[in-house]
Amino acid sequence: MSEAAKTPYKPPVNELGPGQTSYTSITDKISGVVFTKHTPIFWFVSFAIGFLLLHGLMIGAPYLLYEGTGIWGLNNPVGWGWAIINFVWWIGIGHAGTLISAVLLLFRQKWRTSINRAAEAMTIFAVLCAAQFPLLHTGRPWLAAYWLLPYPNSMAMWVNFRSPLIWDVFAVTTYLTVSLVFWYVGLVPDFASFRDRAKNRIAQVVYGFLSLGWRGSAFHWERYELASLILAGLSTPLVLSVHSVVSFDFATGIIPGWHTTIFPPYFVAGAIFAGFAMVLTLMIPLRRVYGLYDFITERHLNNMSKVMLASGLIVAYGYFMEIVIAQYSGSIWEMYMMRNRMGGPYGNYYWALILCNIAVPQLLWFRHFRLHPVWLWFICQFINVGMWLERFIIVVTSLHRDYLPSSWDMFHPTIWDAAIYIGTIGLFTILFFLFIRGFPMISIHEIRTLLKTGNHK
Amino acid sequence: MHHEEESPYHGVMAQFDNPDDLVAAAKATYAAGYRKLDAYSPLPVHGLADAIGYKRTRLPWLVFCMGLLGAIAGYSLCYWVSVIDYPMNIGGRPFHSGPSFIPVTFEVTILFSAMTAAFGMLIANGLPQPYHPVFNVENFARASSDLFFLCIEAEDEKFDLDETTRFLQSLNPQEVSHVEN
Amino acid sequence: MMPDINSRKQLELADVRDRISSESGQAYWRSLDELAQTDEFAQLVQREFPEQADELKDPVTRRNFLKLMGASFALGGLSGCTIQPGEKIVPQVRAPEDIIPGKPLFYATAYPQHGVGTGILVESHMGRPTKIEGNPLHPASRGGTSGVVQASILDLYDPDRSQTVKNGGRISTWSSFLDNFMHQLGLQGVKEGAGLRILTQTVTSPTQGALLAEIGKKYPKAQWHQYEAVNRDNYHAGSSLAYGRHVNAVYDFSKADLVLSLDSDFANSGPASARYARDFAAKRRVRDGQKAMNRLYVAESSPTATGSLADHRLALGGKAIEALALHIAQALGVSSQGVGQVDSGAPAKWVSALISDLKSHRGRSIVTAGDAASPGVHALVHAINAALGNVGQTVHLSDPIEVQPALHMDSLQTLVSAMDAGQVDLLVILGGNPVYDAPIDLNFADALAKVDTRVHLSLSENETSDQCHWHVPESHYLEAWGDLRSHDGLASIVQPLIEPLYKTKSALDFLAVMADKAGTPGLELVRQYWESQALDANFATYWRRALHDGVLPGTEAVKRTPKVVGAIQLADDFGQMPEEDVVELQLRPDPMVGDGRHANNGWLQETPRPITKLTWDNAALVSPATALRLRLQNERLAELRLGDNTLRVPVWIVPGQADNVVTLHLGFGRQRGGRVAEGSGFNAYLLSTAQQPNGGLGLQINPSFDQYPLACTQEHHSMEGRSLVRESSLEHYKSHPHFVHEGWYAHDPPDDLTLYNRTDHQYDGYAWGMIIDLGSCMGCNACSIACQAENNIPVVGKSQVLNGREMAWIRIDRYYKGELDDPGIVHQPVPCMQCENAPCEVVCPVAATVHSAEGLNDMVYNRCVGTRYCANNCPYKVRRFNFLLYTDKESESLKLQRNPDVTVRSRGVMEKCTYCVQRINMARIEAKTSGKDIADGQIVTACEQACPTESIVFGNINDPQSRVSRYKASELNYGILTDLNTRPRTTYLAGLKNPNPEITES
Amino acid sequence: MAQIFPRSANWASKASILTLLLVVASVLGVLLNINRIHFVNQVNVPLDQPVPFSHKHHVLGLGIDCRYCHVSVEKSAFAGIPPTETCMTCHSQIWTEAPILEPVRASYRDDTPIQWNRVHDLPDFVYFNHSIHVSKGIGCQTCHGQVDQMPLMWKANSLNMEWCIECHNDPAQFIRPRDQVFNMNYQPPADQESLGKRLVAEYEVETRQLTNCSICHR
Repeated sequence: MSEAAKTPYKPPVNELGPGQTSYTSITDKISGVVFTKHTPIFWFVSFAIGFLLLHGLMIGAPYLLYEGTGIWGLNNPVGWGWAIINFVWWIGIGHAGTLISAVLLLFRQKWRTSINRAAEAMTIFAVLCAAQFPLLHTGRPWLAAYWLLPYPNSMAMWVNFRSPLIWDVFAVTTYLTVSLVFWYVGLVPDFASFRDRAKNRIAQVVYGFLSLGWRGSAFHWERYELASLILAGLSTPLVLSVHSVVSFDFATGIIPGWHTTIFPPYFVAGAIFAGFAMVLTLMIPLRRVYGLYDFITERHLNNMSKVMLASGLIVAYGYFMEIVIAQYSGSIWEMYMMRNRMGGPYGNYYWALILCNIAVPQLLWFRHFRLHPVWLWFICQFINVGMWLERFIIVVTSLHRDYLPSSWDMFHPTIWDAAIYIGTIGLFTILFFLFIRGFPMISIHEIRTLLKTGNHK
Repeated sequence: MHHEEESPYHGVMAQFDNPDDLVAAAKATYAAGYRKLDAYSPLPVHGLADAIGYKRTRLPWLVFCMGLLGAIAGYSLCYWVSVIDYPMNIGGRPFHSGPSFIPVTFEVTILFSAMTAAFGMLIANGLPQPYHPVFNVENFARASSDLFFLCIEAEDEKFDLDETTRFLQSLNPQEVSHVEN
Repeated sequence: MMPDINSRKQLELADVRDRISSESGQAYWRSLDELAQTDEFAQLVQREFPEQADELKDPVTRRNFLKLMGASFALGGLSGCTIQPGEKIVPQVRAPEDIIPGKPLFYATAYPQHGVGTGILVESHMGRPTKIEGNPLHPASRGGTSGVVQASILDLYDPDRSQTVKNGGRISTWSSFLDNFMHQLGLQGVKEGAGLRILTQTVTSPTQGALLAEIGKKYPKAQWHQYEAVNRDNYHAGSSLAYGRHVNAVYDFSKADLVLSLDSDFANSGPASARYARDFAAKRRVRDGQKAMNRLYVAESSPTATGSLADHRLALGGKAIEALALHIAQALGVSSQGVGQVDSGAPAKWVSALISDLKSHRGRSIVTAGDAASPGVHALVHAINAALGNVGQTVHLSDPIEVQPALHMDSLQTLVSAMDAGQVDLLVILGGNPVYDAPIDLNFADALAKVDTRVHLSLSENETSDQCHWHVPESHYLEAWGDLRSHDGLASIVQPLIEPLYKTKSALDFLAVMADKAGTPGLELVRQYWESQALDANFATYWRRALHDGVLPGTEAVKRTPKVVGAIQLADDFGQMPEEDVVELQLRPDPMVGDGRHANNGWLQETPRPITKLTWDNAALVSPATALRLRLQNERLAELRLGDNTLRVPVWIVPGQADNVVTLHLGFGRQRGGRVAEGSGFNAYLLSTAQQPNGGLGLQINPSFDQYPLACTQEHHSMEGRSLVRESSLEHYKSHPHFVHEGWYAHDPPDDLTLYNRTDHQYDGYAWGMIIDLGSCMGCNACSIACQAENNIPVVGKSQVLNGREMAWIRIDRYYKGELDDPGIVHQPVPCMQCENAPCEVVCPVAATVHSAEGLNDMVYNRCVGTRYCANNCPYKVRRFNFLLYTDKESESLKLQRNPDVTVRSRGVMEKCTYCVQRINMARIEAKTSGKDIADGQIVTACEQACPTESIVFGNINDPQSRVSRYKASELNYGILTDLNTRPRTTYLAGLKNPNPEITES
Repeated sequence: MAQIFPRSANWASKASILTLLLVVASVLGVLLNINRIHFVNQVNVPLDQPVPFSHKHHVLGLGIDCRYCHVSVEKSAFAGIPPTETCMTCHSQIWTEAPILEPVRASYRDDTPIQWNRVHDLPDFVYFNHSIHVSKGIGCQTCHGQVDQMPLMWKANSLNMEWCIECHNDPAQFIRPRDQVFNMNYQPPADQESLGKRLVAEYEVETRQLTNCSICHR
């Protein structure tokens, strides 16, 4: 080793906190999270909780397959319940990841680099959780599993391409695949870093295997950046399309409260809203536990809060337009639906939704709340709950009283509705904590680029 | 790496501790007439590849074509199934319900092009390639964290072990080492 | 298991077809709580806003026996795959004549309803009876059937039927029973049967009568008692009062322009209800050019199906009805003794208008009273009909149709006192269940215990069998030979459709044993009897004809025209209105399970009652006002005390119920009698006494806060101002023939409204459609049960109904309109609308529901993966989902009932009405193989076939001559939710009422 | 630094990726066609029967018409399996002692049916009707194959839905004159296409309806 190597080169920097001054320190800090002898208690506790919750799914799903969807609270008017609510909820959460990594990349928002990796991971795990519900909620999953795919079969039967559920199948699978690939491509150079820092053989082999032998050649980097840019360009319309398609499940139906053209935009806005809330829900504690203050600075909290505030206002606009259009349409169905949402048996749910998704987020107008991690975290919890309620309102209150009053009925969820939902939260948690334990939770090579800036000769 | 037999060396490698020095060195080396070069860095360095003779890839075109193919494939699947193979009266809608076929078409388009972009890049980079001579260099482990390398490969016509080594030393790197095969 | 064919004559399918075909807004108020804006009232009806408290309950654990834990997963999977385990194929050894494998046959027989026959045709698949239809040639049916008759097929295959002779609860054999029984009879023979008693239900069977007579000769001192809890004692007493003798009254509604019903549900109860409903409805149907309607006045305590058809309906207590009857009688010059002037409390204008209406319809009117009305009322009704000159015109009197008319309560009491006195050594109980349904104060069980040998014959082991030494399983009427008289005395042969499933005996076999004719087959007994009657020179052909047609010509009861006795003697308290706040209890048979004999029939238990829409339970029905006054709440238990008997039952508030009258239905709370019967509802017999078998005045009610959930299939009773049921008065219709599409209703879009060209789908072949006449639908639910039988629809159980998961393919929506205390009641049957722009089809991802070239909304069960998206997207909510494995795949006997032409759905599959596509296909194939076209009326859907009022008509809407096309051409035709542009194939004829202007104009 | 992987890892890694793709592809291929495999469908697999009844002998050898035993084929959905007495009409006269016919005689004697193994077994949710096919000119042979060449009965076709649909889509390919329905050796003429079209029109076969779900599923 030469002398020079011992005193690392220090360029000026503005995206990072004062602590991060050199390539070395960045790499040490982030890989340190994985290559450490003592994993923080926090990790074990969270993982344990996640594993505990997971049992909801591990017990609930087999029982569901054995007994049938009747173990849920579904009934004749209300054919869709928590399963679909959770599906939409998870998909929505997933969107933030793609959004941060793709859209912000296109907009050259450099601050994204310190959160995009974790956000993308969140996307994938959220979509994995979401993907379970469309299958589990069918009456005969063992058939739905393959009958929903168009393939030449001995029945000469095909799927019905007019059904939004088929669009879902295509949208969700495409989304999952593309996100996975995008995520992995981003990981390759960092796996290389891990490979080269790993001490024990197994780690070396595993990370070496995952890094595909990446060696940071200039030619590789050139093509790599190009590909990342293209992927970002493709993911952006994709992410918008996915939640639009999900919203079609309702918008193409004729049920009052479903049959509305405003759904695609406000579902997407809602997804961003929910997604950022979930990113903060995860990053704020991690930031504290792993001392990532230099990577996730107040600037990040500030920016994300602003995004939430903005998307939250779009959502609020959506709610408002629903009311306006219902009255403006003069359709007795729509008008009753709106009356019933606000004053019907589920009225309290509706107002809780307004509180969580519209009232509370207004605090984000104040810099204090935007920058204060604890406050911010609790506001995010309101949003997480609120977004779930939004889907509950859309699915249940629209269905339980539609056209013929004779068929009106109430929806009563059961423990199994809850168990399976909680189970997916558990799944999400353990997947995420496994990720931060074994993978670089912040994109190292992208952070390095931050250092370099401002120093071009 | 089919030259192994001929030369015991893959090339000669110079080590730098920052991207700017590397880019400068790379430019100089290219100017000196070396062509079989490669440079290694822990982060994408702008202008580096161009400095050592990078040729534009046709990847974007490939992606576009595959995307187009995806679009055609998606729509024609819908059309063939719903209009030709087993037309059904579904809710009184026409057999050719164009608007309903758009979402599928769109998703397939994205899928095809995205896959092309990702795997095209890997293939173009010749990955996976777990073994490479440069890994033999002692400090190269830090090429993925904080060191920058410039390598003149033995395949270069101008390559001569001592000559080239001397040339690289002239670019005041932190260190110059021989890359065994 | 083929019955012996040679002795029978079956009908050819085509034969049956020909026969069947030849026969052939307003201010709707909001739901209870919204109506009564007072909070206190809102609390009464909390069903619409149930607390979310006890929501986290596991529906599965709450489910009852009806769910079979069996390998539901595997079974569910099977229906999807095409590779299945090897199957055996087993031909007969000797092919029975005139059976074509795979083709159903129809046989004529008769259903015993309280001992009185209703003619039916039974569909038989390879010797398995699967479905019951009305017999167009039979006077009590004319092709229609009641729901109860439809459901009787299920009793045959009831897994809970008793299958062997039992002695003191231990399995025994018929032969060892015979040894013992003959010995006992021998002992009786010595003492001329002094210790022998026979207890039967109502007997109209001539053959049985003959055997009983023989037994009577053999044992002169023996006595024959008859008892049924739901009997016609009051009617018989009444006719004795009026005519001094027993007479049987038969009504001819086809000649009546005015009908007054005093608490009589004539269209939906009693053995002739199907016929009466048919004739009555035909007279008020404004279609086929008919422009006149009959008029129906009803005064009843609790709303009934008949009451909901009324043009003028009064909710009156029992005493008020007596007073009303007396008032009318006096106005018509009927003389009576006992009481003078009384006031019924009915609006004077109403009564005077009614009386003048009656006077102007002499000879063209019918006044009828319900079986539970007091003898005095029946007597007055007789006298009124006589005074109006209806007798001989619309009311036909004849000798009684019973072999031996008897007052059942007296008969039972004498038996009980004899048993108490220890005079009875041998008691033979043929059918019935007195231990359960005898009045509580008779302590029948205790008396019974004093009898040395007690023999009980019954379909299944019930409360009475438990108290008897010997239980002999009884043959179902589809298993045994017999004969019955219908309401007008016309006799029918009861011929078996299948050899007895178990070792069972019919009442006829039993009596034969007692008459020393053991071993003589039922067929012989019946044939010998009728041969002896010498009704026709050539008995052989007469007999074959009788079996084929299902009636024995020339056996009608002889018509009589007796004179009314001078002055009718009425009870002292007759028509004396009770004090204010005195509550009356009325015990009435349940519209479905009757007196309890059908309590183990899952179809009937789960069929919503016509008005209350309750299933699986009975409840104390009270009027909103009374509920308010007594602080009673829906689904809260209240203690009823009448005399010194008490019973705790849940409360159900029924608009249209008379104030201060609590109606409680009998037939529930069975201790013994099958898995379905046991544990559903409350035993109302615990409140009946020998003096007041039908309840009485002075009921004490103590409300409590204990919850008891009631499984009601309709939670919301208001139409929310949506133009679903459209109706008007005859006058208004005449002045505004297009009212159905005017004003509030004027939002139906033009028919050609479309966004895309329809050229892809032309319905130029047959185009099936249906029309339902709301003017004559009374909500009896016969269609619903017929559909259940035809289409293998499973029973789901109370807890699933509570979850809103009932499976009825055709349900009847019931809405209230007008004032809370005196509401109008409208019914709307809702099957699948077979929309041409079906919203359900578009959203199915696997194309499991698509349109056929004939416009059917096909549902492919084996393709369905159960996303339930279609059900969500169906605005009519007619799709039903198998949330769990509802079909009983384990009880072998139930499998025999299933229609082989309809797929049995497994778990996780959506199902719905298909216009009985299996019948359509069969007809199409027959037509195509024979090169003919499908004639109008050749395809009859199950619901249409059963409907007693012919309110449902199905056919080809492309054929301008078909009935359905003609009715759809009427100005009254409209579709519901057409503003969604679903283009439904099922449409409705707006309902019309014919109110008396004197009453309506104020 | 030291190499983590040997040189060979380079080609090994690429090769393994290709292999994986191939494996996945072939597994899918097998799964998709599993129930097109004749053996899986028991096509061309003779089934053992309690009595080794030979259609070949009775149809080809003795020239007995299909309808002699399958009586209801023209009247009913079910073609009909002959009752024992049908066998006995001849076998009470001939082969009265043949041991292989003992089960038949036994069945007739003690009135216990013979339990044949079902050869053509459609799923319970498929409602096939023989009478309509026969009356519209679909030959026995078209579905059941050269029965007169079968010593023991076997399935000549998969009975998969795609196989049914093949004809329901375009019956003209298979339809034959009514009088040829029971002819086992009918050879479709060279101009089957035009003949088929003519017959479809003549027999009023509603081709538009044939692929409706409710035609076979209820």
